[in-house]
Amino acid sequence: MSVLSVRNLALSIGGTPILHDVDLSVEAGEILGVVGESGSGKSLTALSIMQLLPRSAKWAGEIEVAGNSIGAMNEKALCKMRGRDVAMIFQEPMTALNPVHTIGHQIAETILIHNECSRAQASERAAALMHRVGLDPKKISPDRYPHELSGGQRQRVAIAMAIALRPKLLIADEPTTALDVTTQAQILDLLRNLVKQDRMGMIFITHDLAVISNLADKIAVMRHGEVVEAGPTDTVFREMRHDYTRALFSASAHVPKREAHINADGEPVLAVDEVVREYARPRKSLFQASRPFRAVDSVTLKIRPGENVGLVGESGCGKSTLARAILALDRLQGGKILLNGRVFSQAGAGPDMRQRAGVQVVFQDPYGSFNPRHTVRRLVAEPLYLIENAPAGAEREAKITRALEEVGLQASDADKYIHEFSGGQRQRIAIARALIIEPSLIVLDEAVSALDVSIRAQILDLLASLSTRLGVSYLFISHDLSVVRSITDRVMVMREGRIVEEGTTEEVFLAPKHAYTKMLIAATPVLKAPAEA
Amino acid sequence: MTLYLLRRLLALMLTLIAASIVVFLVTEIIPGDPASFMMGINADPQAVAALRSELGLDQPLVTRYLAWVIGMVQGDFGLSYTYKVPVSELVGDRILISLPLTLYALLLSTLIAFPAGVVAAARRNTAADFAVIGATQLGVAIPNFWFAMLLVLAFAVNLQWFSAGGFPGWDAGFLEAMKALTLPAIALALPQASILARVMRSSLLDTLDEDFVRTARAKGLTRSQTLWRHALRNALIPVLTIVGLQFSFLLAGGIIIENVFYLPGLGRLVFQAITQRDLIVVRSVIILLVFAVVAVTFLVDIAYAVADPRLRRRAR
Amino acid sequence: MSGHSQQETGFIRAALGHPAFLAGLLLTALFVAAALVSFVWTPFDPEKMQIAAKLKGPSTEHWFGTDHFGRDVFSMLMVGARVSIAVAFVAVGIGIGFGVPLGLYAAANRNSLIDEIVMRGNDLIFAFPSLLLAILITAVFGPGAINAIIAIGIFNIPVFARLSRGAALSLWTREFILAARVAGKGAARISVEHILPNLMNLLIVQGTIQFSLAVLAEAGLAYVGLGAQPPTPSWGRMLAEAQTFISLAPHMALFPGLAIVLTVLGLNLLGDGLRDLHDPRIRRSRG
Amino acid sequence: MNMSKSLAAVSALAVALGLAVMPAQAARTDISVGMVLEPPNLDPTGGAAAAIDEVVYANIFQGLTRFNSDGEVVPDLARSWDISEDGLTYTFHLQDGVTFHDGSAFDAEDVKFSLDRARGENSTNAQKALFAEIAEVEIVDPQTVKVTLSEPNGSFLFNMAWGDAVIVAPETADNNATNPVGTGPFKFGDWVKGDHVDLTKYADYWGEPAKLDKVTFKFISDPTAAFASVMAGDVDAFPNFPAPENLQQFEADPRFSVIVGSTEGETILAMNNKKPPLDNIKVRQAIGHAIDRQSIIDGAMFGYGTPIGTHFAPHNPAYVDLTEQSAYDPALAQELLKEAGVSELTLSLKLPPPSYARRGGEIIAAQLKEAGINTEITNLEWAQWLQEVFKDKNFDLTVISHTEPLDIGIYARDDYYFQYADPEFKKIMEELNDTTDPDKRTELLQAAQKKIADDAVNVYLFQLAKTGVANAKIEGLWENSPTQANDMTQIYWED
Repeated sequence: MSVLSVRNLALSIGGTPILHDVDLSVEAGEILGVVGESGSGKSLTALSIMQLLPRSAKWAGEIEVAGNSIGAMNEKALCKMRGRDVAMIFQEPMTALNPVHTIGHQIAETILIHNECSRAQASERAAALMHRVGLDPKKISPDRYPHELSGGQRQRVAIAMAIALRPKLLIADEPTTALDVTTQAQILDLLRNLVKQDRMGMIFITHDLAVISNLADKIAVMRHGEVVEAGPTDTVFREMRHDYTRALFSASAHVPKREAHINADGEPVLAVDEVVREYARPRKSLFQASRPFRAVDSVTLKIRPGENVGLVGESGCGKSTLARAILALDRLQGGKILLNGRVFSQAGAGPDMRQRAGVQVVFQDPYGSFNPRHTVRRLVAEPLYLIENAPAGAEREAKITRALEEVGLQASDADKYIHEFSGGQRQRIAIARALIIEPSLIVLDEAVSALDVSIRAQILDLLASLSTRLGVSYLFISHDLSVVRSITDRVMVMREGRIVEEGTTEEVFLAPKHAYTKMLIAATPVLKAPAEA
Repeated sequence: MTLYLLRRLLALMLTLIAASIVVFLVTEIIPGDPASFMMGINADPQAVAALRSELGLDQPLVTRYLAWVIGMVQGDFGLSYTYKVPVSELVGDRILISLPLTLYALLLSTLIAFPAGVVAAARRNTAADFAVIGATQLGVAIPNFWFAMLLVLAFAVNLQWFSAGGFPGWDAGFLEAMKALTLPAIALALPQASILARVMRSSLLDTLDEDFVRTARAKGLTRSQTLWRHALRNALIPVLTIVGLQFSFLLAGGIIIENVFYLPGLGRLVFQAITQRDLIVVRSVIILLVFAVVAVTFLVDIAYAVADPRLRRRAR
Repeated sequence: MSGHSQQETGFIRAALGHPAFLAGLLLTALFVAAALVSFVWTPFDPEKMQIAAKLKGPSTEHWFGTDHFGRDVFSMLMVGARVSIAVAFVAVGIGIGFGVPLGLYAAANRNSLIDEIVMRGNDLIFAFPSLLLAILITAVFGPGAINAIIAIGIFNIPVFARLSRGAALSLWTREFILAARVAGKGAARISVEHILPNLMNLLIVQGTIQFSLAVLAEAGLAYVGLGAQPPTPSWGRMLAEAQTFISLAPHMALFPGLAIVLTVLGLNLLGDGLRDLHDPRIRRSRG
Repeated sequence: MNMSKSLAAVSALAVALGLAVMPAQAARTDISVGMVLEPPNLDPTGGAAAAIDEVVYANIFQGLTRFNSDGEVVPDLARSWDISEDGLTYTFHLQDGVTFHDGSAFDAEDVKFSLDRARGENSTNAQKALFAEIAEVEIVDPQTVKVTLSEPNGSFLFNMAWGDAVIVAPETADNNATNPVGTGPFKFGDWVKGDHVDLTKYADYWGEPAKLDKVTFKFISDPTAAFASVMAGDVDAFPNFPAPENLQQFEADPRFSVIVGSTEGETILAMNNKKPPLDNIKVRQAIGHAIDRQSIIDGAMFGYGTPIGTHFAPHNPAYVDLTEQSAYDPALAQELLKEAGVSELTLSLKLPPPSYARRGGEIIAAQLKEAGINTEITNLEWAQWLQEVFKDKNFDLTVISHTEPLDIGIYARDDYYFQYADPEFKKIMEELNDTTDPDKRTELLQAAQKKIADDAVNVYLFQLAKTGVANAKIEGLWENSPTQANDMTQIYWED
């Protein structure tokens, strides 16, 4: 018997159709991967099964969990079903746990709500569950609060809550997206083993083909609220009958065309010399200051003209702090930073504003990077402020037009406001803004991380072609190793404020020397080429 | 945590010192001489001068400020110019009315606001929600002294259920005393309850939108279980701030209500003291009220830490 | 169609579907209109006494009756609206005029000495019992509308300083501010060019709410005799004067009270409505 | 309508039941008396607040002489007295068997102490001028005191009747502010600050004992609350009821009696006689003719009050009615202004807190406006008024009631706030001080009244009425108010 069978599911919210004709089924012990880009309806499919839809939602079709039709259940029966028959894990471990209850309490709650066992028994079982998800109750006390745990540990707590009653079906909605790769690998292992041991069915929702290709028994590809292709993982990857599946696959594995054009003899565009960035830590006593936290610890690096350099590392390693230091947004506590051979900023002094035009930046968030109240013209032209005799009138207009056209937009877009553009278009505008004063270096801080794979492929192409044509250097900061690999000439690996390994991209990826680099590469899920599958 | 508390205590002291200087200077530049006020319009200038020196008003500014502050630190708030009794005694009498009145009003407003806010949030966009929203909008808009007048008209003049004001004293029995405080407490509580209910509602709505509420629902908790076990405690944090603010507001803000119901409370004491230029009373009571405000803020901060474990180790 | 006007038509459409906002707008407009019309016309001269016709209840001649001097209550209310609105407007203006620059400056210089001074100064003002300090201020400078404005205005400064500092602090971490800094702009320029325009919605909403609070505060001050001086009518003083007549001529207390309630209600509904309409979350769920 | 009818029916029933249930009991011996202002302290020799005398005068403290309800000066602690031919020596014969409330005996020592204390260098007596002519106080024997004056003073016995001249004991004088110890029929009981003062009957009183056992003075400053408290029976009597507008309702109600009498309060529109253009008598006359006294009495006092044309109480036998001299005549007012060459006149009108001033001031402003004189009203607290008007003389017009008895002498004071101090008038006053012959005194007093009316020093509005309300069963309340006092000694409840 299937643990889940969904037939002809249709859903609309406030009258807007969201899902139509969705068919899914999961057998016991089976992992179904649901993959799709943002807005494809994969999360709402999961919430339909849980019946945790917004009030204005209306659904039709047939959903059966362990042979029981959900449409026939009242709220009381649904509450009985949730947590016992079907459980769910969400994406954000930071917010998915109640901050004011202990983790032990939250795990035990699932048991207490459904069973009539005593509080003490529930606590006992909670401790056992923690053990099972890899949290040793001796080291991580059940009396701790969520904020005292790391992201990975919190996700383990969420998993413990979900599997507490050995549900027949487990729905995991992007459970590893917010985690670092090494943590992601551990959590995926954990889930895989739990499903096997308990013979649960699992729906694993993700946007990452690489993750799913290594995990799922079968796959459903979703797009615009429809399942466009479904079947066993091997078959789907081998046959790729639907155009969209193919497009998704090629975008995920996309490597932009680029040629190295490094001027090895030129003055480095960027030279970071023994740079230190420290944060004050909270005082431990009234009379004695705590030792500051060193986010960037004596980092030295150089970028040559035309060179694309990658900087990788897990969250908290100091890569973004380093980026802010290079952009002279924060003061240095040690060392100095040179742009094109001239000092831009150094410890004990503010930035030299004359050098500022040498470096520009593109940030991660395509939504937060722009003042919503300014036109694109004003947004793109903002860095012109740095030029002493800023061009005016027609000349200025020409510069704006050229920058927009350079990134594939039109001159007429200058009159629009930022909310009229999609995420990908916004990232193009951000690049246009960085390009307009022709800097020698652009810092790309997770610049493609928030984009869907197909858009990401386009932006990577754009970046590659701009670099080739304009000879601009990039410092490409990302946690995503495969993206860094596809676009950089040289790569540096950062950990705990220090650069632990550095080399040409191919060297580092093919023959990592540092143990940490090896671990990172091993943990990164790789999308198998269809031929191998 | 201890360090955090120490720092807050230090800030509290600084606020008090700054406040004492401000209060002293403001009362210093008030036109009108306490001695001439006490002696009236036919007073003999010699007698006024004698009274001024008796009250210590002929001392230099700094000396008087220091004498006042040092006295307060030692628990001596000085002698009222007009009443000729220690200020602490006056304040002690009055606070036995103002404090119970404040707590009574706070209790009423909490008892009204909590259920109203919770019901409105739990049944968002239903008739119950709209009724609460409408009532609170009206409650916030009604000036409390006008509401007090209407209460007197209805319950004291027409129905004669309560007396129009005054306070029989706690000696007259607890029930009698509470009866005298009931109308004033209602008048004070209505606008506060409205504010509190609105904060409660919106805070709860925000919390109900949080991810962990969805997690709780996915575990199999019913809507109301989720509300009581998960949302409420998180929603309480902004509500606590408001309750804290209301306490200090009510303690000092009862002046008008105390006047309407002629309750001999702290607010009326200062009000009278200002008109009588009994500056020492004005100063000491205002400092006391400022102290109450900062102390309550301090307590609310501690309450935060109890309600939210994330703040227990907060350093700032 | 340009983006701006699209945004505006969207706003108007949303506004038309928000009855509370419309009610607030209507009430506010009503009182502003009454205040404006009173400059050119009132049914009677609000200062004209007719001792013989005192304490008359509402009639077709005197719509809201007459007061203890035989003055026309309706005319007095119209002129009183002028006082209430003017006092509240200027007081909130003082709050915004001083508070917002202070808040922006403190946010731009986060954790500096200036920031500390501004914030502690705010705490200090907040710690004072406001009505008492207002009474003290008027005791120092004498009663009158101007001093009521100052007293109310002072307490509005920390409200706006805190609000704009808090909002500006979160804006300062936004990437578009970082981009402006990368474009070489200084703190002052960024504050004016980027922070302030993005605070506008917030300021308008809070301004409306403070406005309603200022109307209440003015009424309270006038009630204890510290507002505009006679013969200029003022709602709060009308209530105070009506108090001893409450069993004799309840209309004297009823109408000024209602005027205050409806004005404050209107402003609050307007403020809440503006907040709803500017909050994309709520707007979406309504649309 | 139905509602109120049924309410009336219910309350009528309640009254009937109440009467039926209430046993025939003896008359009550306690009373609760409402007062607008709370006394700041209870020492009448150390402060000017009228509220002090309203609690303690004749009840707790007594002087050598006292005022009775008609304003006459009668013997009190001094049984009788002899005055020397030259009017310089007063020999007082004291009452026997008088004790202070702390049990100590009263004798000549106490009189000497009290008078010396009041006139001494460090005296904080607000009316120190009352004792100015005393040269020496001698103890003849324990029951006799001889007071020698430096110059004759026709009003010395009158002065000794003031509350500021009461006799206190040396041992307790310093604590009288909070724990007054006197010789009167009531002793101090309890004071709940902000609410009430209790007095209880003093068992060892030397004279005719009081009929009441307990008197409670309740302080209710808010007129609405005052009304409600009388209506609700929380207060049995309110001798100076603050809201004349409500008296009609009490008059219509058989449970209450309204007592309307006269006070010593000449309510005037005082003018700053030295400040241009008010230094011009024509301007002052114009202001006088612009004001309609009856309208003010009707509008501000709801008809309670007697118009006056000079600074003198109408109930005094020496009073001359001079109201016609400054009768309401707006046309004449405008003409006088024209003669004075004044146009576009704007004057400040500073008003102290009492409602006669606030309301009266608003009406005056409206009347002056009709005559073409603009005013700017500022409502002041007492302390501000004392500073700005009384001390700094920074005003044009103000409304105030002068409540001290027989106080026409203030017009002779140099530097007094309305800045008159006319030499001729001063001469009349000096003569009056030297005169003891009653007819001659009357003549001089009338001359003085005419003089200030002729000079239009101030605008004399009306004599403040004493409007009291009390439970209809209370007897013995003072009708008039010759001094600020609530004499409780003669009060009793009817059965």
